[in-house]
Amino acid sequence: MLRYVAYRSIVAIFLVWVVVTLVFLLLHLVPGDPAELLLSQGATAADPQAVANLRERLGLNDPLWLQYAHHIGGILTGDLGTSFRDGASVAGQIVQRLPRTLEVIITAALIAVAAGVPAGTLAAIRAGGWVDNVISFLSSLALSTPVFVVGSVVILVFAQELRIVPAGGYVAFAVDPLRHLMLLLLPAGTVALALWAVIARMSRASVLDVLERDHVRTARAKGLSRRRILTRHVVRNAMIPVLTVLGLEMGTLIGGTVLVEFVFNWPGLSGYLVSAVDARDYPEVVGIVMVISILFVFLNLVVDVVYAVLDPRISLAR
Amino acid sequence: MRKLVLPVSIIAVILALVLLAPVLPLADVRAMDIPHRFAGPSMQHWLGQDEFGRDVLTRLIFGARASLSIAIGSALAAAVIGAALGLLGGYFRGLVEILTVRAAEVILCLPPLLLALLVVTILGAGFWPLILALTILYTPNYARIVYAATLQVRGLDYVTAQRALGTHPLKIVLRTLLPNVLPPLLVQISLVIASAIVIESGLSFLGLGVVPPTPSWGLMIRAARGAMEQAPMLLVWPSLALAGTILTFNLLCDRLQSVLDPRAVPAGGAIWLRRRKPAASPPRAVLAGEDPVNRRAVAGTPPAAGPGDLLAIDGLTIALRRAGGIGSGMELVRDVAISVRPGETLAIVGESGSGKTLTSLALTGLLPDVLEVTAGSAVYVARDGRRLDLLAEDEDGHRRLRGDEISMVFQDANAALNPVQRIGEQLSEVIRAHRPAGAAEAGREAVDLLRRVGIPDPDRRARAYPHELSGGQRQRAMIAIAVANRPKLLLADEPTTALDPTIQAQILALLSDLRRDSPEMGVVFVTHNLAVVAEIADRVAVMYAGELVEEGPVAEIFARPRHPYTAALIGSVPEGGAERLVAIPGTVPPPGKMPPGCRFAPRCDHAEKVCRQASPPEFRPQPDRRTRCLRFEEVT
Amino acid sequence: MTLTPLVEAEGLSRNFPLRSGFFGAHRDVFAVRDVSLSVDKGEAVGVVGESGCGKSTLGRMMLGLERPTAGAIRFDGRDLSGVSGSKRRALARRMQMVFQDPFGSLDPRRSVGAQIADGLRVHRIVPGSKIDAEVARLIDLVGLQRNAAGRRPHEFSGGQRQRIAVARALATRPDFIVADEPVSALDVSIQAQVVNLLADLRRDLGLAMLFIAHDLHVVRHLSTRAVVMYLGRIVEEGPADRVFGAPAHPYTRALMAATPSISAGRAKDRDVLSGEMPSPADPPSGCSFRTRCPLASAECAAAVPELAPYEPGWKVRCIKAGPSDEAGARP
Amino acid sequence: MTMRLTRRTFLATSAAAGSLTFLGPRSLHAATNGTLRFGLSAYPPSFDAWASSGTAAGTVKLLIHRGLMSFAPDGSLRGELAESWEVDDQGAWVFKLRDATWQDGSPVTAEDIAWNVAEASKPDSTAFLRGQLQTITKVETPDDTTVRMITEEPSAVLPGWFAHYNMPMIKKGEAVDTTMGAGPFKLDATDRGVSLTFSAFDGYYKKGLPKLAGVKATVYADENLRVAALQAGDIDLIEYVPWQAMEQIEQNDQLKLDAVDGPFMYLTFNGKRAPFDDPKVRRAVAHAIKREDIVAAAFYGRGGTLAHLPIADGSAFYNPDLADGWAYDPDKAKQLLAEAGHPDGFDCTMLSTAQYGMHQSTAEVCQAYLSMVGINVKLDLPEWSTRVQKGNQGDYDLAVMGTTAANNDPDGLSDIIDGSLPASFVRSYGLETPEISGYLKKGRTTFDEQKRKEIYAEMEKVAIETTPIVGLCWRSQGYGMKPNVTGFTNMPGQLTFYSGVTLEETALG
Repeated sequence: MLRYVAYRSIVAIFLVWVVVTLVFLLLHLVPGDPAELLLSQGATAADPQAVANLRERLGLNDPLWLQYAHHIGGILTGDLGTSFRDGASVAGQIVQRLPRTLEVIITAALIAVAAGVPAGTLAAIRAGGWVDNVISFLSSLALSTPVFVVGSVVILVFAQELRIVPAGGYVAFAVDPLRHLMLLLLPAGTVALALWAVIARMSRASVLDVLERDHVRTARAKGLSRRRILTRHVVRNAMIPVLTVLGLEMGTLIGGTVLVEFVFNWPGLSGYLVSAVDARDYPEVVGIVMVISILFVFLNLVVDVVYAVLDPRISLAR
Repeated sequence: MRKLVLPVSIIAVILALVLLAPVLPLADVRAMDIPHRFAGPSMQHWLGQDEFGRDVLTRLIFGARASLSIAIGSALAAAVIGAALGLLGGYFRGLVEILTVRAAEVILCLPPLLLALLVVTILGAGFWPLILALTILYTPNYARIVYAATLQVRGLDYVTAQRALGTHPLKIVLRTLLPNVLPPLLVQISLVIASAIVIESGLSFLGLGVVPPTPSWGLMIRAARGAMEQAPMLLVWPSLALAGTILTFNLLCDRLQSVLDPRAVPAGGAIWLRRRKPAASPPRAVLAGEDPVNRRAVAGTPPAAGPGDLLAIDGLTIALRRAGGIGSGMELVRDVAISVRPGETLAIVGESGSGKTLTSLALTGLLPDVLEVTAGSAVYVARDGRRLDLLAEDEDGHRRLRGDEISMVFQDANAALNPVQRIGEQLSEVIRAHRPAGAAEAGREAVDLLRRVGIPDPDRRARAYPHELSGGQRQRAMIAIAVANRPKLLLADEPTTALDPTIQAQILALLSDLRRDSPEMGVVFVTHNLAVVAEIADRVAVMYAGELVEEGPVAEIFARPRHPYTAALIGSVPEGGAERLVAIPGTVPPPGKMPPGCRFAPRCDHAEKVCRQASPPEFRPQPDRRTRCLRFEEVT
Repeated sequence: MTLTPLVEAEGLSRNFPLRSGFFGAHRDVFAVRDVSLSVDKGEAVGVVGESGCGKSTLGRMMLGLERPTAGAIRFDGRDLSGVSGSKRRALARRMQMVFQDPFGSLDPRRSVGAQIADGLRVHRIVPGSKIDAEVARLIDLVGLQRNAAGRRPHEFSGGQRQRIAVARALATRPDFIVADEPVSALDVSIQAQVVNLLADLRRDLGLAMLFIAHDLHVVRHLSTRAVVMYLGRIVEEGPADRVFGAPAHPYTRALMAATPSISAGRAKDRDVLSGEMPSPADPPSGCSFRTRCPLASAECAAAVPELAPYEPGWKVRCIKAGPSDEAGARP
Repeated sequence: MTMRLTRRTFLATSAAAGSLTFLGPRSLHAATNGTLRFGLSAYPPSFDAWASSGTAAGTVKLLIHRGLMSFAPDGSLRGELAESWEVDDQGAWVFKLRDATWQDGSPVTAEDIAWNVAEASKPDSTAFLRGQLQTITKVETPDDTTVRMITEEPSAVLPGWFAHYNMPMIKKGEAVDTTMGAGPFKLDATDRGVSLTFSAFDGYYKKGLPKLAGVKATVYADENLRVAALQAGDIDLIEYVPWQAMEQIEQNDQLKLDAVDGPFMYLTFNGKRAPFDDPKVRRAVAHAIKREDIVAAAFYGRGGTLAHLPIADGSAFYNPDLADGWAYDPDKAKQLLAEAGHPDGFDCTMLSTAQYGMHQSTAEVCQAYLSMVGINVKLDLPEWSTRVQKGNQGDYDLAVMGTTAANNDPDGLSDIIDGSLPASFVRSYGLETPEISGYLKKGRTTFDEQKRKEIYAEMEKVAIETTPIVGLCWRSQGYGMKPNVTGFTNMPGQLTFYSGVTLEETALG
């Protein structure tokens, strides 16, 4: 197991390096000059001399390989650099933003699992019946409605009309715990919607699969109660692949909650990434992407390890 | 395939609309009519006009062109590239795998939106960059799925057979592997199309989508969101189109899955798990005093069962139940009558499809949901002396008996044990389900049971998972579960079939020991191995094509079979020095195509015209033997 | 016989690396260890042993489908390890395989005729125009109906599929066939059909055959020479009738005792071999059978016994080789 | 395990949600005492005092900083740190400082001011007005409260520079992105990208100001959400009211709207490429577009047509006779095209951006009208950053642009129409406008109001003729607020983004 984790970590480091290099190179291919942009805010004309000055100050006049070397060198010494825009520490910003994104994703995952597993299990038990059809219809609907539509409607109904919740935004937990939770529920609920659909569908398929297995028949042959068969022998076994999918979905969500963050004004990592790309803030983009890919790889590893823990048949030897 | 009609026809309609859009009598997709912006539906504009006064219906249909061609185009492109990477990586492994599948996985580390953002910004927004971005985005998914499927398929014998034939590797990949990884690929394509439509709308929403004035659903939603207060319907139409299309593709995907892999979706889920209202359950058939065996409806000789029987099955018929489906009512087991006395071992022997396993499952109510008992009774004398008709019991009634009075041993212990539960727990579970035992007490008892079935080091084994045990030990554990509550009736379904000879001998010896310990226990032993029958059973019932063809004491039947099928079976065993084995020509007829007369007649050397006319009745050549052959006197 | 054997394996070994712990010692797990075996033209060699004894790995190595870690296979005097690529594929024409699982050995998506024709096309056995006729001939040869060519495998029963697999193997007109448990997945009556077919083919076509099975009865019925394997090694090898008639190795004897028989009637107190085959990752020292052997003594642990000649054409790997003391050796 | 944990956590969360609902809206939306909750459209990309870092940053600067000058709510120039300003007989500007203090308590001195001018005009400075400031050859500080600026030649517009929100004064020696200024509010805390918290500076030099105890500025990047937050009562005041929401806010008696026409939309040309190097073609474009439709479609009727140079009709420099110089006249457009040798029209690309809906909608309407005169336009709608670079590099034929001038003076249009300035996306690329440049220069050095009017009228005449840009429409710029917000004024015309200065007088009623 340790050996496996070590092996995977080495692969992960390599992978992250490839990703960072790729993004670094791609970014320099993207049109738009950070210095020019920074000085053209508010649709004003930038003074070419000022732009040149800023380019020099930001090190953008160095040859690409030198910039890359600086960057990688910085990363290796644990320094993710500072923002082109206001000189804020990239690492500091990520530390501030990441928990907010994780909070949304984890809350969404909890909601999705809490609602999706029972729904999927029910649909499987009633496969072909109307309950199954309704759940299947709802999950398709949840998958097909873009989050920005859901978000807009949620805001319109709950914030503007009913005034039950604030219209998006973010308040730190320490400042106002209740408000923090309310604001969290909006994006988390919206993310959970699509995730719920995925979990429900996976659970349905997985439960159906497990129901066909011989050991469920054995459990019945043992005269166990329905509840015990369902919880211990069906759902528990069926959850193993579902959790794997959940883990992978959460991995893609780490950098993928842009629209939700935008619609609900939730200052997470995805929105930060987009604003950094918009501003061509190279150190920020590279730093964020690096953290996201590390998390992604790490999450994959965790998923594998959890899988091995849940399913004793899987050995992590490699 | 009928399942596909609905989604495919909806998609066909959508595609037809989309393809025919230029020739349909629609308004000009770009013509603005700003004075009438946000006008409601009218005769000219069925769905109203948008923020530039353009016709919403027209833009919806033309929007489908952009949205669908991007989604379908990228899904297909990614499928081709991903499948190629997955196939090559999965078949050749090693370095090729690193260069294909693993390389594609780098993309997964990048946030999808960043990737789309970068591609679209570098290449400029528009149709082709969007397709490229989505293609890159989805390629690793395909590569992964095809890779996994390839790994599964490449180990299969028919791929090895191609290698053995000396076929060129690339040809193997294209001709043998590709078609066989197609089902998951197809399902993935329809999934990806659905997801790509959503992503396209998201990108358009962020301004990374198609370039106006070309409409796309995403662009329409984006524009409408701003004007939500003025004209909410503008948001509704494209959202509906989007949701509807995706719904259709999801439907297609689901249906495709069930068509390509029929095993995946059993009809009706798990009926036994549904809690029925107590009132709906039929009253328990307590048949005290009445002897049900005399109610035999089928004409012919009375069954060979007496009042001393532990179990008397009579007239058991099992049929396919599928409301309105094909083959509904087809009988898989017909009119089977067998009885077991306490302490007796009855072997049911027959080839696959003979109904021997179904017979034993019917007794415990464990038939698959698609099958049901349509006639017959199985009178069982319970511990408390009551006579119960097992076939009339409902799920709860069965549950009280199962694992307690009547227990089962299944063929494949590897599959029959829960892979993620410790052996000890699986054992104490059955104890606690029927007896008021504490966890610790049941745990101790479980260890004792393991010791009793001859598992070495039972303390440690109790904490092991099934996969940590050898095949023989697993089967022993399975037997331990079955005898945990000292059953009166043990149903063993091919318990030694998958085992090696020395292990099989051990398990058979264990069963003998257990019978010696519980002299009152009746055993029904289902097998296809005649030699095993000879070793273990007192009496044997031979089944063929769902019917009981011969029954009687083992020694007598092996010495002188009174049915041509039994005789042929014995002759086909490669023992003794015969140069050629007796091979029964042809195969067992499938359930839907049973011959009208004797079911064995088409393969029987001795069949005559009369055999093919009517199903033969049972004959009793001796008091304790039965045969279902008209000509048993002449041919045996 | 002074002729060179058709296939000859010499000192074949196949191992899989296994590591324990991060810095754990690297060990090899032997699936097959030092097996030498030859098959003459027209000869049927039966290999028996329990699962995990290495018999399937041996079969695949003999066909060159798996690379041995040590040792060499000579086919018609040519070392298989020396040829590769297209030459190796050309050589494949002369050696074919029949698999155990009749459901896994045929491509479910292609017609039976096309799969039989594969071999004909790859090796250009017959001109393109005559392929259909040749396929029909092969289908006829294995006793299937002519119209079988156009159908897909799922339309056939297990026994019929196994016949199709045999037809496919025969298409390239091989000299040597490895049949890996070809009948163990079949029903008794069907099993007899295939056993008869294989016996007929061997007799009529003069094929050399390596027949792998765990059912002693089938092996005894089909083969002229028997090889008994235990934990990767050959423990006994000799003429089938004599090996099974009066086995010299205690394992062969135990195997026979464990095999139930319809003619012996109900067993009362028979010797059941205790325990299970040890893990190949951790084999016992000396004779690998000694942990279960009723005759084992201290000297058995000392060294791996030689596969020593016992009688002409009969070799046994046991220091206590000899006929059973008991009369109970069946059948 | 996992299941149980999940269920428990979920129950806890939903219970929390339930209790919140029970508490009801009042507790959530209660107004904070004396602190104004301000909905910003963007987080300031930087706090660099002198760099052009956008309008949101401008508002923030106007909270924490003060310059020598500013604009009064009526749009007139007024002194801030400078008590008085005048041109002395040598043509130099003399500013008399008032008794003001920095937020650290130290007095604002003439030396501070001189240092500001010197720093911002340094060669490696990134100040927005660096170019202008470099025309100041010398800054003298005869005493602690007097600053004398000497320019190469007399400049009529110099005080306007020092009223710009991108030219606030900071204490000598402070970093250029300091948040310590002489303004009415102190920046207490920031949550980057999320919010900024300000409190009143009690040492502010204007007695009794600021009226607010503090300002809490929260960023709502999504315009719809910004309105929603105002409607939901989460905030008191928002900037950049989206046009589609203006009517709704006006009609809502719980809210009020303060909107002015100020910023404007226009087209720029690539003067280095055919066919837009031909003034006739440019003018044809100007006559081809029906501007009412842009106002209607892109701005929901919130704005006005602009068929001449962006000089507002309330301005002293407005020329009524030129107001319809580029009026919609498709026949004339076709005729001009024919004259220019394009009777059958031509194909070209139009650069705009998909990032801002109004830019995209404007482009779409222009595209529709241009196609009617035979100009087939292909839209290029990259995100904003790419659009900026493409504009700067002249990678387009025709582009949609929207901005404000630096101030209400015609000189504020220099950035947009002066072809002698270096290439920039805000003006036409590579288009020489020698006459216009000459008028602008002349206007700058002319102090007499009447003479300046004449100069700029001549300039506009030339501009209509040569069409360096095409004015399209004014767009309304609005602030939405609760009725109890008083004292906040949306400043007129081009000065709308200076409105932050009135926050010092804002109070919550």
